[in-house]
Amino acid sequence: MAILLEYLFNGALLGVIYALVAVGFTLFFGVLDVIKFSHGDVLTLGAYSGLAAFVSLELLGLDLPVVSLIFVLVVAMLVTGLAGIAIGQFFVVPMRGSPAFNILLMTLMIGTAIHECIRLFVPGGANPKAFPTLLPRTPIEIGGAYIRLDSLLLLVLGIGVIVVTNWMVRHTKLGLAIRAVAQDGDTAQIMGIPFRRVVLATFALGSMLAGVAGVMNGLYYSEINFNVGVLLGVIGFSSAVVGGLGSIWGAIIGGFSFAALQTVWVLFFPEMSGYRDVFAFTTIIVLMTIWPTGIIAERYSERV
Amino acid sequence: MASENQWVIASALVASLFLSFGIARTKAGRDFAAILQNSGSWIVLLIPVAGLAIGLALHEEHFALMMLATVLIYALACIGLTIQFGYAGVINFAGIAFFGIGGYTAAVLGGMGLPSLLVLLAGGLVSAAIGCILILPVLRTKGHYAALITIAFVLLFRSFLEVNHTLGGPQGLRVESATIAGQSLFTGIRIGSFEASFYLNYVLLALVLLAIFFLMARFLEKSWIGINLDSMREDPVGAAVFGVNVAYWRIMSFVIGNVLIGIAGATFAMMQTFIAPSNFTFQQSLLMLAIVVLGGIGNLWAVIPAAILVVVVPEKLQAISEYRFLVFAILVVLVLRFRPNGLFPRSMRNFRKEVGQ
Amino acid sequence: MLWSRGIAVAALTAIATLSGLTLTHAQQKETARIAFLGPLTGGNSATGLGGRNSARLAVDSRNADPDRRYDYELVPLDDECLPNVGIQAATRAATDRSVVAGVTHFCSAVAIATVDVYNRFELPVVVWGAILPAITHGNDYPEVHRVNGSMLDESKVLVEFLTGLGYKRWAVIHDTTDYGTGYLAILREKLAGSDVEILSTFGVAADQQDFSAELLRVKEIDPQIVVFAGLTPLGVRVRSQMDRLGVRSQFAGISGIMSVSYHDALGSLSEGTISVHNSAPLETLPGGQMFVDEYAKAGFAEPPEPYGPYAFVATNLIIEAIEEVGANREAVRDWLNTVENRNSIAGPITFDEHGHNSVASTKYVAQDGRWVRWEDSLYAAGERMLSGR
Amino acid sequence: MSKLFSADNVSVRFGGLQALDKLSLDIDEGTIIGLIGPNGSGKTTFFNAVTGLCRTAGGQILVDGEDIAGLHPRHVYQRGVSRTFQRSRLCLSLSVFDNVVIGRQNALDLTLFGNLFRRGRFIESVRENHDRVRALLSTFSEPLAARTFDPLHTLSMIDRRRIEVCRALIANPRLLLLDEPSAGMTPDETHEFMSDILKVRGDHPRMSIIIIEHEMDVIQRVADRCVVLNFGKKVAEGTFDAVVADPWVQEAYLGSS
Repeated sequence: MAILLEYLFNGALLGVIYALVAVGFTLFFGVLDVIKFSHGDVLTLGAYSGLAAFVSLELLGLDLPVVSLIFVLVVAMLVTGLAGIAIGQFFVVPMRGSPAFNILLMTLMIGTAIHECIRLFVPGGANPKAFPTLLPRTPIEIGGAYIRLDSLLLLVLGIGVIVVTNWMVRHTKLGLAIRAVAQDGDTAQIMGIPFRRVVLATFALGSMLAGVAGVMNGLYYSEINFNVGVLLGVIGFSSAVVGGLGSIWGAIIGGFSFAALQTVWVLFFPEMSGYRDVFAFTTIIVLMTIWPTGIIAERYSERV
Repeated sequence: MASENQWVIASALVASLFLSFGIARTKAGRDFAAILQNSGSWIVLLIPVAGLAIGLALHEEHFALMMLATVLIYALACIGLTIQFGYAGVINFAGIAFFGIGGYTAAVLGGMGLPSLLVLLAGGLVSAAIGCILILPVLRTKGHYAALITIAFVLLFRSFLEVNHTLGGPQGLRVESATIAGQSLFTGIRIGSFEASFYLNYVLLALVLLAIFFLMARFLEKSWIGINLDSMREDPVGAAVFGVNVAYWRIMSFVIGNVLIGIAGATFAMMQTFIAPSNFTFQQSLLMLAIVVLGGIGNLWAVIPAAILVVVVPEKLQAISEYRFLVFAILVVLVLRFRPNGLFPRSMRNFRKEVGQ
Repeated sequence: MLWSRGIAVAALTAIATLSGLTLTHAQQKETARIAFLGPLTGGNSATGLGGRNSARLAVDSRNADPDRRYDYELVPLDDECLPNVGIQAATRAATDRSVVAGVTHFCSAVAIATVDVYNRFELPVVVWGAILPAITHGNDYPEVHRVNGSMLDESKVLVEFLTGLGYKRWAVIHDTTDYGTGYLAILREKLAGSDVEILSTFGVAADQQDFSAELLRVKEIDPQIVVFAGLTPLGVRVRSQMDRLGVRSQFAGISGIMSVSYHDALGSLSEGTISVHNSAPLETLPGGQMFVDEYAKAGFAEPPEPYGPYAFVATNLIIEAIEEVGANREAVRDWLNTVENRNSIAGPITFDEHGHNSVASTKYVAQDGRWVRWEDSLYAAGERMLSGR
Repeated sequence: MSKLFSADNVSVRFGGLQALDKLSLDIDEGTIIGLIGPNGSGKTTFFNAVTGLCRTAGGQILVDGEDIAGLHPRHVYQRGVSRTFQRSRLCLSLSVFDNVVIGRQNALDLTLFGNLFRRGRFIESVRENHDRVRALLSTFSEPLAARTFDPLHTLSMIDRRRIEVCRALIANPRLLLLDEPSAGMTPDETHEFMSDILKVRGDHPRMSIIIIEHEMDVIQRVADRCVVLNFGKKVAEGTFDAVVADPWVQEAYLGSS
């Protein structure tokens, strides 16, 4: 039983990270009907800028665990937010109206450029880098299950960020503007909503989530590498798509479903654990075949 | 001395490449493109003739010949991709996976002693057959969703190869070299005092394959099928209203494209005599697409200079070799942003000559 | 735009070519080029760079000798620890006629894939780090030699070591390349008939990120020791996630994890990991101190890592061959095939009929962020305890 | 004259919106019907339902007594129904010839073998089809007929409309649906274009046409009969004069005071 709880817990932690990435995809798609595939690599960028923030703190001789964590998170979010705005401003918004394929390929290549820059220009960038321990690693027992305090805090942090994002989109003025643009960009523009500003704000918001996810991923695995975002990006995209692009809840459900698929596979076929991604992606393809626009179908879902 | 020769080759290559990109903007360049586009089928002979000339000139340079053969093989695969999304608009981010399926087919069947040409064909057919698994999902989904299907496929393909031991796992497989008409392509040609690297054999094989399929693709483009593919790509709904069987042509182009990619993959595997899952990453798939996009989506001729740009230049210029993904990523981004039709845009099909206009 | 840049690039390359030509003519001695192949980027680059530096040290110190017959030039090529990339790099080196011989590969998965290439293009090579037996024993290629011993040497010591410590219930996690699976097969062979029980084995992909599934399973089985057969990056992840999931078994890795970067990545978590390596501590090698001093003097940015001395030995061997028989591939190959009891900083080298040089392995434990010979460690002295006993 | 086409109680629903509500409509061979009604009254939806672009929620659509409701657009086309679109759906990057000849699906050899390996025959069929396309284009405009291999995007609005009609006509349909052909044209162009339509009618005496139009004088000039839609329902039917006089129409569409 205890071990089952541990599987569940680790699955949930993966699910939160995936959901954070997926929500970003869904936000972009909501406001602009585009897929910004550089999202996964923006996550990598977040993780590395978090690391850089930590290293610079260390150089300054500051060693305050809580402050470091907040500083790392803030820097990661700042960098990814700016990156999101830049990509939106210079590449995605001007390409509105081009074929889906062009935007997809272009953002994929922007992503490639980002992680290649990290690989080439960060000292030792081609090698995995140790990520600092910023959370207490105290082991705790819950119902006989062994869980480390840092894992628990990460889970709480992730869920908290998702809840806050959801609240922002539902209850703030920015959220209202985002939802208006998502419903109908042209009408929103006529109604006096600054379209471009809202789109860029959405890009910033979504990318900041990726920044958080990047730092979380680093903290969870104690390691980051330049390539980490590629797979996470695809997983996040799959999650968003399976949940139904444009729906925040869809993205969250999708994120947790993807983690569940991986975990369940391992639980039932432990000796074939290597096939978990094969299984997860096959399931995605099958789901897409049955529901070509996601489980919460795009056109009926309330956009964002 | 050999290394210095390579530098000379490299600079010549780079110079001629950029020259040709430059010329493509001038009137002479456009006239040349028009000749390539509108001349009779004989113009395709340019490929084997030029290829053979270069091949013979380099007959002792193993590595240069290997690069030449690689360019030709990639060009063949990219013709497959061109049919898929240049003509029919079927998005395929899994090009490298079908390339890999061709290669693994060659590894498995080649080891069983089948005739090599049959193995090549089998490489194409198997990759098309496996591609058929994706037909239903690809048909049912559109745009971004269809893209996800192929992306998921290329990732699961590699993941599967890594964990599945029957196909060598991450270690990869040895591939038998090709034998044609009782002659192993592994022994270089020797005629009198002329001795050539065995890679020349593969250059010849790739040239023959490329010339044949290039011609076929040209015919396809300039045919009723080509018109059907173009109009359904531009507007599937409009095309369906005028009786175009959109689903059928999407399937056909996907299958035909995969056959070509598979054959290319099988040839590549036989030449390399070794394949491993790490050959078939998503990144590589993107590089293949980069060839098609940089050249000019739908322009068959453009595939060749673009393949040279993507395959040879980073190998020759070690200085940028490490930066190649970055350089090509930026190039593709800029091309898509500012010249979405590519460096050599496809020219419009016409039948002026056929109708004597 | 593109145009003019193109011309600029072409012009630059032309200048580079010309200056290259004049340089060659300005010198009297012929240049002999030696290729070095290893992982210069990616997770195993620490070992690869250490090897390259050590090879360069051998080349540079010979170039400082005025009585040498040739000028030596090292051509470092990156195999990225990937078989297909390795094949490309190997083809590149082997088809370049100006390369006389090669110092080749750390990763067994790459080395086993490339031997055919060296044989086909007749490039004599000396392996400096890969330990899969089949690299030398799986073929009868006269071109392929190895100075650094094999898994057979290493696993023998490992099994004695671990059983001697009283570990009877093992779980094995191995990568699914020929390296990890090959090691597993040899371990099974060596353990047959002993009272050691392998409770479970897990094959994992060489670039796998998440091991929670495998490790929770390990936790259920609760072995005394987790034996890891793979390379550093993977080993780091497994060790770090063992701690996250509360797997308290002892951790042992084969020589693939033994690098300085293992400590860098894990910090205090590396403490107590045990391992076995074909290379003895530098201080104990016959020419070890000389190597350490010279290496420090050369001012390389990266440490030599445990396999550095073997890269040095392999390069030196090739240089000696070239000095004696000239820069000719065939002659160098034949010379290498007759090497017997030749002195080196790592002790005497003898190539058997497969071109293989056997060595004695050394036991290590990670202590305070360093790999310490087991016999010299606080653990052997009983001051610190391993877990799972 | 025999009845060619009849829609019988056709309904279309989008979610909660009743876009077509039990619409019935008959056409005899060789007649032109004007379909009028305010924006959103379901005219284009009716065309879409007939050509298989949207699903019907009930009713029958009969062509020669065969129900084509629910058939794939491609199969509807094969039953001799073709159309134009309000917002032009031509392929701008292709030539005039390509855009028109695509309409001859059934007459073209679409086998791989025929296209790739029997090039001689293919070229013959190109010549034959080119003659046809030219002939058809020249019934509209001689200068246009000389531009078969010009890219479509170089053509003027009215020429594009002509191409659309030619594409719809090239396979000799029995029922032609014209969706607001005058949209985006100047009054002069509209006038010229309507003459073209009447010319077409002269050349194809057995073909029936349904035309959606906002310009009342266009309808008056070409239509034999008019049908008025409002909120998906037929509110009036008859000759132009009768329809215009209808008080329903006055109120619902023409907005009488």
